[in-house]
Amino acid sequence: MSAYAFITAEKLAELVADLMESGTRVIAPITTAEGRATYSAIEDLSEATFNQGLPMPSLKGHFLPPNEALLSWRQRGGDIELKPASTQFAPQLVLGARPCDVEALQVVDAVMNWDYHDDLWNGRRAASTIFAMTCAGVDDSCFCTAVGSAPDSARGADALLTELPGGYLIEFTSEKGEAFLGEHGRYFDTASDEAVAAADSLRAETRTRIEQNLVVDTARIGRWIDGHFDDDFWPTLGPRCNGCGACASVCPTCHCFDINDEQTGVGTGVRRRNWDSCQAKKFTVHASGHNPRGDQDARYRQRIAHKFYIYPSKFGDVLCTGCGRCVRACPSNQDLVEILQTIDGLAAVEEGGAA
Amino acid sequence: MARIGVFVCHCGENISRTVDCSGVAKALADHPGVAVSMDYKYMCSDPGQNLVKQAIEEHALTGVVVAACSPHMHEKTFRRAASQAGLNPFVVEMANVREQCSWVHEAGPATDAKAIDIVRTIVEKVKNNAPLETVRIPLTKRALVIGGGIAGIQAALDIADGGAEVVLVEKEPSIGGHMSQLSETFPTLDCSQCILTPRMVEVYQHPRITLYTHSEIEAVDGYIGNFHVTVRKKARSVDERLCTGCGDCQAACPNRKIPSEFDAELGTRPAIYVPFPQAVPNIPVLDRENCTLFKGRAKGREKDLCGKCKEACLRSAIDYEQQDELIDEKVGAIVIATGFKLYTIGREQPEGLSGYPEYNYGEIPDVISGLQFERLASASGPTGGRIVRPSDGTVPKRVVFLQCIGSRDPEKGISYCSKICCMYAAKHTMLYRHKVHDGQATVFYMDIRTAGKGYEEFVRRAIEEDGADYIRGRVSRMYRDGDTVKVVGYDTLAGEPAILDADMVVLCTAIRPHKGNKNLGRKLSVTYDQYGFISSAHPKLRPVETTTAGVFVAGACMSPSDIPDSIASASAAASKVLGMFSGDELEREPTVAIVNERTCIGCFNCEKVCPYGAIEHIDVCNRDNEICGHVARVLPGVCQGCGTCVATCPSKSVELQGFTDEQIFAEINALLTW
Amino acid sequence: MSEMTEPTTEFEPRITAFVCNWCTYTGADMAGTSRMQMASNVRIIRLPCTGRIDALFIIKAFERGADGVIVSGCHPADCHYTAGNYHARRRFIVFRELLSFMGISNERVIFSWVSAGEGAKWREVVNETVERVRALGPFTAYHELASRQMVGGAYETEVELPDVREAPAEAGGAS
Amino acid sequence: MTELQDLARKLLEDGTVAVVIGWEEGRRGPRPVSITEPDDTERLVFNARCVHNLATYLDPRRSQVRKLGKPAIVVKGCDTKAVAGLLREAQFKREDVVLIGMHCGGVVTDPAEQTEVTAETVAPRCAGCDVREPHRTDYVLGEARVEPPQNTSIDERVAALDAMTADERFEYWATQMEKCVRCYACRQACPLCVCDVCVADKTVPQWIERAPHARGNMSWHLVRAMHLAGRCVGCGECERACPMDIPLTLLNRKMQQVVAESFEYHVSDDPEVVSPIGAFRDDDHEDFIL
Repeated sequence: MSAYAFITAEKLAELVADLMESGTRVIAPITTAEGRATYSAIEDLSEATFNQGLPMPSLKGHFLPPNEALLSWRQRGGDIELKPASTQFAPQLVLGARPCDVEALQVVDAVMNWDYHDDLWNGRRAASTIFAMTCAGVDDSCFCTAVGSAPDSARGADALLTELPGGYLIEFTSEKGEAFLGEHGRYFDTASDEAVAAADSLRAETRTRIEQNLVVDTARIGRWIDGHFDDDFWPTLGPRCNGCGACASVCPTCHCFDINDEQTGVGTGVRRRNWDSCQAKKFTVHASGHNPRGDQDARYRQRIAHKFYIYPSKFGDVLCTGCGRCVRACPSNQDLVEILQTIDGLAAVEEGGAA
Repeated sequence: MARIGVFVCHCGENISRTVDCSGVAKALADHPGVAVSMDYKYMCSDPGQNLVKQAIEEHALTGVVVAACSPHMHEKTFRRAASQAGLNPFVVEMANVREQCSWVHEAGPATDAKAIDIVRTIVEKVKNNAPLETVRIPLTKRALVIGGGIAGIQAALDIADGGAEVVLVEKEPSIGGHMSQLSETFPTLDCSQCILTPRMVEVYQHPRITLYTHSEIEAVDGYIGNFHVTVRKKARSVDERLCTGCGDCQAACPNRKIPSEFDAELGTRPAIYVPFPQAVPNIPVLDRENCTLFKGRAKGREKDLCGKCKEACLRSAIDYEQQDELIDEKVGAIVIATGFKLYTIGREQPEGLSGYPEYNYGEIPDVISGLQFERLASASGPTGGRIVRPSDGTVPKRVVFLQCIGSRDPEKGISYCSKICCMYAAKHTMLYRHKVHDGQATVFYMDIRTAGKGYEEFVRRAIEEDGADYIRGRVSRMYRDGDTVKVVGYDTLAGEPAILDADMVVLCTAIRPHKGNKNLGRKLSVTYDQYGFISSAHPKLRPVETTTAGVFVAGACMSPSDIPDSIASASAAASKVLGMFSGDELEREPTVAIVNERTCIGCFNCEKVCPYGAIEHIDVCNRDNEICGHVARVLPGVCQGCGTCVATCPSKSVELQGFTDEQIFAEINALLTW
Repeated sequence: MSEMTEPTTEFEPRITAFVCNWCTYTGADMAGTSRMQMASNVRIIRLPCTGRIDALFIIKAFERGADGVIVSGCHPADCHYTAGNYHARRRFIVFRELLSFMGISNERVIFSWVSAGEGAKWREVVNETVERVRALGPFTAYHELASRQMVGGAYETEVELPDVREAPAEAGGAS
Repeated sequence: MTELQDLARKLLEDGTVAVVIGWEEGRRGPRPVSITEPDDTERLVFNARCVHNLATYLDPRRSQVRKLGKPAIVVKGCDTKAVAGLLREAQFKREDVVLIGMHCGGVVTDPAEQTEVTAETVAPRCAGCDVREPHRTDYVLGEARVEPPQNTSIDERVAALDAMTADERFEYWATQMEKCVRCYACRQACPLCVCDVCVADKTVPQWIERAPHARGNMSWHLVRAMHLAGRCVGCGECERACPMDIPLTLLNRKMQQVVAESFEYHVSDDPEVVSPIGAFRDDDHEDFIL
């Protein structure tokens, strides 16, 4: 299921304008006045800055906001009145997201629909159409290809755009995408073979470039972690870690949150969920005061183990799409690229395979 | 779940005239956690209190809010009532709708809304009030008095007579202090020794007073009711148990030219000496700095150069090898009565003070200090009470007294009035005139301050009956002019220079705190002022208490004071001590701070801000019982409940009971509800 | 406001006062004993000492939409606890500069020393603060920041929050 | 460099310390490293890209570091001010740590992108540095360096904010506070933020709303600035750590200015110098008090 089309920059601008006219919100990477790249709602396509700087944080916040009200309550006499948050969302189009960010949504879908179906997450997912854009790569901390993704992956997206002279080659990759094409066909031209070929060569070139950053066997890494809970390797990472949540907040796949009640007055309040991080000391503290992850050695191990062993064991995908944001954001320069390389090397030695 | 009772008082019409009391009660009935809400004409009346008591029982209330007057008015009343009904008194609070609402606003919806807000706020607070119990701390009924001057003597005797044991520590070899150096005392001109000596003997013989002379406070630990004091008993070189005070050793000492401290250096004493004949105890002390034997030892002589006192002592009481002794004492209260020292005019001035080089004190032998004049006038003094010039032993016919030497002179570093100089200068002119009938006394003064019973009359007598000449003005310079002293001053009333020839000049020098006060203050966590005088806990309301609970203060170590004032403050301090000792334990209000030792990080910023020294360090041990850190703990007996530590603690690890963060949060939450 | 009262056209500021027990609270009592009429917009929270006042109290008050805050205690040298007001003064020297730097006008935070005998001064502080804050207008900007976050800001779920600002008046409908 | 490596080797070999905390080269510039084996000491480096304030690793509650044993720590002069701050607040005893001071010629702002100290790259905190030679360390290594160019941008930015109206400033900060996601990288990187339970993590009562909306965030940053007033050493680690580029040093710098003007206090590398926190003077100014 794959349909190519071509859209000129002008037509894309028109499309965006018309969508907004009809009440669709459009999210795209922008560059703020301070010069930071970030994903934001736009009012005109000219605000969008595709492939210019890696948006911080990832796209995640548009599906799992840093804080989200779940319900409000009000106590009257002996009764407590609850008002849950609405799970109905207006349609939105995410345009030009990095494939690593888009794939992350699909990876996280699994946990959001496992034992509990998260209506807020699902509501936003259902209301969204996502057009990823072939990534030109950022720097040597990109490693999507090492964890099963790619700069041109369309996984999780309804379409993949590739920027070409004069416009974009667009490949519709889902039913929702094809329906979109059906509905908005008038903006699109047929893709020429040259355009498809040009895009293919561009995509191949980027893939090759990113592959040079890191090549590991994630399955082997998972096996090694499984057998090395108490390995001496972990305490080489813990001491450096500050125990902040910078990595988790910028990560497209980290999805932990904390639920917290806030009083707004006598007998009234709001229950919110807020991003949380397993690197925070308080994350696992029990009511008794005991903390099963007593120090950063244990907490950092948890981060790696969850992403590369626990999550894939349960849901198949590794909980990482190789965006490298954690590497860039870490104040102490903790380096996931290097960590994966090291574990892969250790695993190779142990399993007798090639490093 | 909270079950709060709300009781709205009309206070006759004081509240109900402007506030719709039944409306307030009705409004609160719907408030979450309120079990019962009612209004009544006079809540503080017996029937009103009974309403509260009944409601506590009927509704099993967990808290009570009385919406009435200020807590300063009736909080105690209703806490007592609740207590009688079996409720902890600390879950009862007043909502002040009278002083702060009905009396300051006109009737209307805004006033009603405010009244409701006030009550809601207190209801929310009370929901978070914890039942508190009175803090009880053990008590050692034994007091330490530091300083054996007249204030220390008075305090020690009062406490001991009141039935408690006293440890009296005096730095000098004898008790008595400055008062023992005085000739006569104003305004009665009775002999200082005559009234002081019996009291000194009384101290010595009192069965409940332990006296340590020639001793100092080495260290103080602990807190109110439970102080541990280490006293350093300095080596006297005389075995007190053997000495009979016969004086043979003094007579035998060959080194007799040491200036006598007691005689303000106008006389001399030997190296082994009793400071004055009536000294208590009458046991000599060997001044090792001036002793030939010890000077020889200090220079490394192997053979002792002297030993005459030891030879002379028939009781073999002299012990050259005696060492300082450290004595531990446990006491429940401490009285600081360290007295004062005098401004050391003309010599090197410590602590940034500047002296009076223009007066040539020390250069001109006939320029003397007030204390030196006391010794000249004293029958027990170096001249046997004859007033003569130190330079040639002749009787001075013209004596000039200068007041305010150092005092009230910010330039010299002292802004305060020394209080006693006006009176003793007048006394000196009288003593002088009584002994030198044809002599002329002249006083340079800034102002005459004579507040005190019989004081003004006393000064008038000096002027009118004893002919003292008072000149308002200051002296700018003094120099030697042959046999006389030229005094160059200015008479500000006459508006002309006043240049006098004097045979002797007496400088009334300022009273200053002892250098050791600051050190002692630090040992006791007691604050002192910019000059080094010990500060009271409150200058008006708690004049003889200090910032450290259980530590009191008496006499001139607080501020310049004369003998009656010193004795009054000493008796006041003693009565405070006896009051403290009246029970078997100490009871303290439970509204004190407590530290959550689990979250305290031991930064001790709380200790820095605590005005009372109520924070102690405690060790934290790991599972292997090794010390792995320190955290703060509040001594409930010392804490006064200001809460400054609470606001300072970065990790919110201190709580002030009665005003916890949860209570205040609840109040803000109630006031500013969305 | 309740249905029974006419909605007032003039803005009535909500002012929270944090005062010490020994001086200002007693001073406010004295204003009452002397029947000094004053604006009714100020709500007092009684604390033992200004030393107990944490910057958090003031932050929370503004967060909750207080239009102004008064902090008041004993004059220097008069502190019941000898030094709490000195520590408070130093704390607020710093804190008011911080608030101002964050864009919260110092006009909205009033510090004063009011002794137990200064009922008249308390009235002045109250009336002047009310007038000053009334002129400044409401301060809801801080409170409303809750609806702002960058990531997904526009997707903030608008939970229909109960508007309890009306609740006290409603509860007081009996008046 | 060998001087540092040799000293570290010696300290580990003779058992003076069990771990040396310093910098090693990483892919994105030097990064903190804990060396416990003498043979690993050759990884240690020191250069203008060593920006981290390693004093933060002395936090007694970092058990993963404490369990390694007695530390030696490589410090720049400015880092020693943080050590002094921790000593002032009794977090450990001076004899419990060996300080290896490095002569410093300034550091760059962004070690991932910059290598040499130039007028463009020099970190703002290096302006007016009075500790390019550390004073209170056990060792001082390296050559005395020349003074780096001065970067006064922080003071200029503070002044620019001061020049705005209150409402403009509020909007400026509101926009900044929107970005905060409460990852607490600022707090965790700060060498002086050593509370076991931060006030922001307390929920009873919840003074600081946990939610990372601009309101909770503003309250959090107000409290953080307040808690650091008179304590902040100006290392700028909070801002460097912030993944959202919130200009946190402006708040701390403003507080430094206020503390300097009001209390004549400048943060010192001498732990005996009394901090203005917990102190007062009878004549502290009170022109703002009615």
